Amino acid sequence: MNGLQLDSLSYQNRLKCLPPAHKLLLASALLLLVLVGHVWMQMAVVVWMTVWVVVYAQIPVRIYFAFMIVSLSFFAAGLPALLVEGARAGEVQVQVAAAWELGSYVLYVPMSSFSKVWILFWRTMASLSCFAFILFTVPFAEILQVLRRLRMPVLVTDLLMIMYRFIFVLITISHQLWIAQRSRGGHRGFRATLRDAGVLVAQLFVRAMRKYEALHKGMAARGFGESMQVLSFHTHARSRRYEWESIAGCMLLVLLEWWTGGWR
Amino acid sequence: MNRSRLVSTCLMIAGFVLYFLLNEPETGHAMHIMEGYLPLSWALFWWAVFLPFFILGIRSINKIVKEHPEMKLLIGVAGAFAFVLSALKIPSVTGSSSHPTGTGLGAIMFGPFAMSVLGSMVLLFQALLLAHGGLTTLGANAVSMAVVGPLVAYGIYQMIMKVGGSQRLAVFAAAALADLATYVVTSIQLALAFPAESGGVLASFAKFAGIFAFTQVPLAISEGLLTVLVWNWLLSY
Amino acid sequence: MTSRLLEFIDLQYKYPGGREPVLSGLSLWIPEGKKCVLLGRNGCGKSTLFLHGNGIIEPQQGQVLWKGKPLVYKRAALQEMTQKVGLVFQDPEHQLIASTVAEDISYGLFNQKLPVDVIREKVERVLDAFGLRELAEAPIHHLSLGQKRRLALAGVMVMEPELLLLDEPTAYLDRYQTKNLLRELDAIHRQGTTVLMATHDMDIAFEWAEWICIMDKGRLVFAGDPQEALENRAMLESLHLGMPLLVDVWEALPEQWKRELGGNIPRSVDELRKMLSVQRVW
Amino acid sequence: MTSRLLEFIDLQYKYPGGREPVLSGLSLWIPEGKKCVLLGRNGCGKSTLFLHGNGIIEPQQGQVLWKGKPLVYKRAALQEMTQKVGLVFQDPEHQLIASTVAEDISYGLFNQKLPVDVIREKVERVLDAFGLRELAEAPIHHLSLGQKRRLALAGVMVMEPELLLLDEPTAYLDRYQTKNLLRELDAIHRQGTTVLMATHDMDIAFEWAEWICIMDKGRLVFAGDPQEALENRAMLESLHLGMPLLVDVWEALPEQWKRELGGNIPRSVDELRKMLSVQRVW
Repeated sequence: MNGLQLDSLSYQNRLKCLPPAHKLLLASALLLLVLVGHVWMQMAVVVWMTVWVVVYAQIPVRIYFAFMIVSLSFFAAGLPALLVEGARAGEVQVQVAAAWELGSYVLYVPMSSFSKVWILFWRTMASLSCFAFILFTVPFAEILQVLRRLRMPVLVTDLLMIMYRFIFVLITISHQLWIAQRSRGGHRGFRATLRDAGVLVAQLFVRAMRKYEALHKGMAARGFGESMQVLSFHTHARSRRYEWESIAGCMLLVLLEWWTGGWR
Repeated sequence: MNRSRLVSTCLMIAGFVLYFLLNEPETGHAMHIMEGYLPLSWALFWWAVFLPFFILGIRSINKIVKEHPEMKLLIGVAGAFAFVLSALKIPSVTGSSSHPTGTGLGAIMFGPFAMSVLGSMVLLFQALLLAHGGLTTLGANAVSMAVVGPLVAYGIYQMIMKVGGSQRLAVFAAAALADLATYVVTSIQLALAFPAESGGVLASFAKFAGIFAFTQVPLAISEGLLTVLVWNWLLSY
Repeated sequence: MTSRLLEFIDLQYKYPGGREPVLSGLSLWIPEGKKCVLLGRNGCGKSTLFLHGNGIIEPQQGQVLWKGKPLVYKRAALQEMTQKVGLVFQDPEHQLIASTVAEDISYGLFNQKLPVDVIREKVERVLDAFGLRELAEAPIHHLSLGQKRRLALAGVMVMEPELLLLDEPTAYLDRYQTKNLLRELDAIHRQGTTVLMATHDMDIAFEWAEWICIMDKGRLVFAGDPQEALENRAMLESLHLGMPLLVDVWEALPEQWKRELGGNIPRSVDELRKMLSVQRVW
Repeated sequence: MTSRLLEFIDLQYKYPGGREPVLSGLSLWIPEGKKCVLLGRNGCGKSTLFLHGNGIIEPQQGQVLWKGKPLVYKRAALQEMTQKVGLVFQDPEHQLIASTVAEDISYGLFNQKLPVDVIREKVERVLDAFGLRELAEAPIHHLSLGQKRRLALAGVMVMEPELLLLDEPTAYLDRYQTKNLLRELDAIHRQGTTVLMATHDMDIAFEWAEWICIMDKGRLVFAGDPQEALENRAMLESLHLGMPLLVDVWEALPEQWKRELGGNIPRSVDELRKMLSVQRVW
């Protein structure tokens, strides 16, 4: 409907009842571990996090993999830069997998590039899986609650709160305008699509400004003051089973890291 | 229909041709450095570079908000608008689209430091709601898109206006160059993290900049045109 | 037998990320040339169904037939469908795109790539037909809600659709505006357009409709003659839509009065008045 | 005699850039402890009047009195007024700001600078009172319109205002949702809050109100007892708001029946039923 499917999924995930702070702590600990660790441990993290997301949180596999693949497009785009080296002909002294001569220069792919890319690939994969765990299991409203508890400046949390609320208001409007244009025969051909999109952006801006004016009155009626404090309710329940698994899992990962390469 | 309206219509069409050509899925969001791409040391470094600007930005907004509390609402709605613009053409979970569109415009309107706050928040939402970019790389992305971009936009705009250039030119140049600056900084960040074996950082910069030039240079031009259109429209409203 | 203009067969639809399906096996057809009403509570799937009607949403399961032929989900064919099936949204704010009244009316015509002369002429005609002549150059954000509704309708009718779908067209209008709207719809109907109005207002539904469909939770509950629906009080009550006021009044009347009036539930105050005037024994 | 809770004296207001004044010499008072309805067509100035009621707009001319004392247009005093006079907007989107239901309810309380314990307790109570307990942690953008309305009302009622102003609270709701809302308003009224609802729905107005004010073109046309308003058919008709359906039905009935029923226009079907059961001579 409106593309922000991630948000809807995160409110429906099966791990929603766990305290958000715990989930964020687990994900950040793993992220840190992944960024300093090595390939074997990173592979283990990918598997473990995939289990959390797909099995425990019940996020559809199709969506999880779509997320992974599209995110990896940045990695794919950067590949040529990482693999291909260039130098003056005759200066190349390393083992080469492929080479092309271009005048007095030579473009080549050194064997060492492959291992570099291999290492980078698993680091990004592992980080992505931790990132996915946050995206799919912690709704933004709860992230905001954690940020408040971490004593972020009030201004930051206030702005995030207003933005989060109005992102959905404006997305809905833009979606409806888009459907209306299509219903009236718009988006016919390339040029018309562009013109319609331009009109949509302009209209969206007008609506956004009107929303602001109305919101200003609405907030004034509720006694809008300097800060916008709110109180959140939790029905989170700690789960022995999941806490045990995360702690044991992290310890195992540290052991694995120490055993396969340690911190040299 | 007067002449300037005709001109702006043509501009709008040209702008959107470019914009949509380049914002098809897969290519468009290539400038958000993905989660885990940067090594820990560089990720931390860019966070450290970003934070002072962020704090300055918070201070400058705080000053505005003290006098006009309702500005908080306006800034929030403006941020939501910027996010929605960047999310408009989303086909799937992860979607297409680009950097916080309108950083240039925002910088001219709110000042560069306020933009560093707003821009980084848009980036955070892009990461959390659209899976563009990442959390550890948020610092690096914020430096290129929410700090350098707006600074360049603001500087160029002020400079051209002082020299006495036309306002439209100033807005166009500000937005387009802000985009280019963003792309250059991102390339530098990648080059620093992955220096080439021969030629080091410089060669690596050439490689990354070369790859992303295909999408980013035309994108900068289209963003410039788009910003001019919105600007015209704002003035007439 | 009336022919089936638009037919939905076993439609199923679930929004991505949504928990429950919005449409779950809905089958429904619209008889050509009738004034139809689609009754249902807010959130029962009426709007989603309408978007299936002109091809904006492709069914996830099931089929949509136009005059017996399945819709083709290709750009050119769909473009044609949006012209044949006019859709008026609940909130005119969501439908009005251009900045002035005349511009907005011409929007759909330009999309059809008609020559400018033809467009001009059609717009002129519609401006007069909907009493918008004086507002032709007015910016849209200066219009009142009633005027916006009228404009939204005009912008759709200028395309001369064969079927007009209206999503809650009377929501939020006052009684006077509602009367005017219904009169306009009658005029449209007389000119040969089939009209289907979605509403949750029982009074309007039974006063105006010649054919009634009732939806609940993504399914069809009833389709047929209004009088037939009225007699099935248990079904109407189970929908929590309330009863038409006239029915309530009717039921409250003593049996003897009812018998004297002929026994049929009146569908509008006018009808009641007529029944009473026939019975002028009083 | 009932005391005057809120009183507007000769209000005039013109929006900057607007052609016509929205309020042109409006005087009106709200009796304490009554269920009041403000009737008027769309665009007659109801919303502007409400914004005067809690001090958000300072009158350009005229005065606003709260319990006989003029409002003070200073920040602290106004903050207090917004607490005493709760205002529920027509579009709940404009009033909801936080990310989840419980958070939004607590928002107004923090503006009052209450201790956190008190706030928690009040929020809990309101969550239960408005049946929002299960949604406490739901994000606002997942709510339906009806739920958003309920939340907006809850967010205002948690401040325990003495006067509740509602701007078209039943717009876009279906009959079932409207019934629920009216029941909630009755409960609020029983607990001692004066309620003033702006609407253009005649049926709801006359069924629910104990006191009716009618506005037209920025002026007060009538204020008083509903029965009195109903008897003044000429005035009601000149407003183009239409008549309540029951009145129309009533008028259609033969004189003899009316006389037998007592002669007073019934204000709801229930009342009619009661009148008929008393007259069980049939």
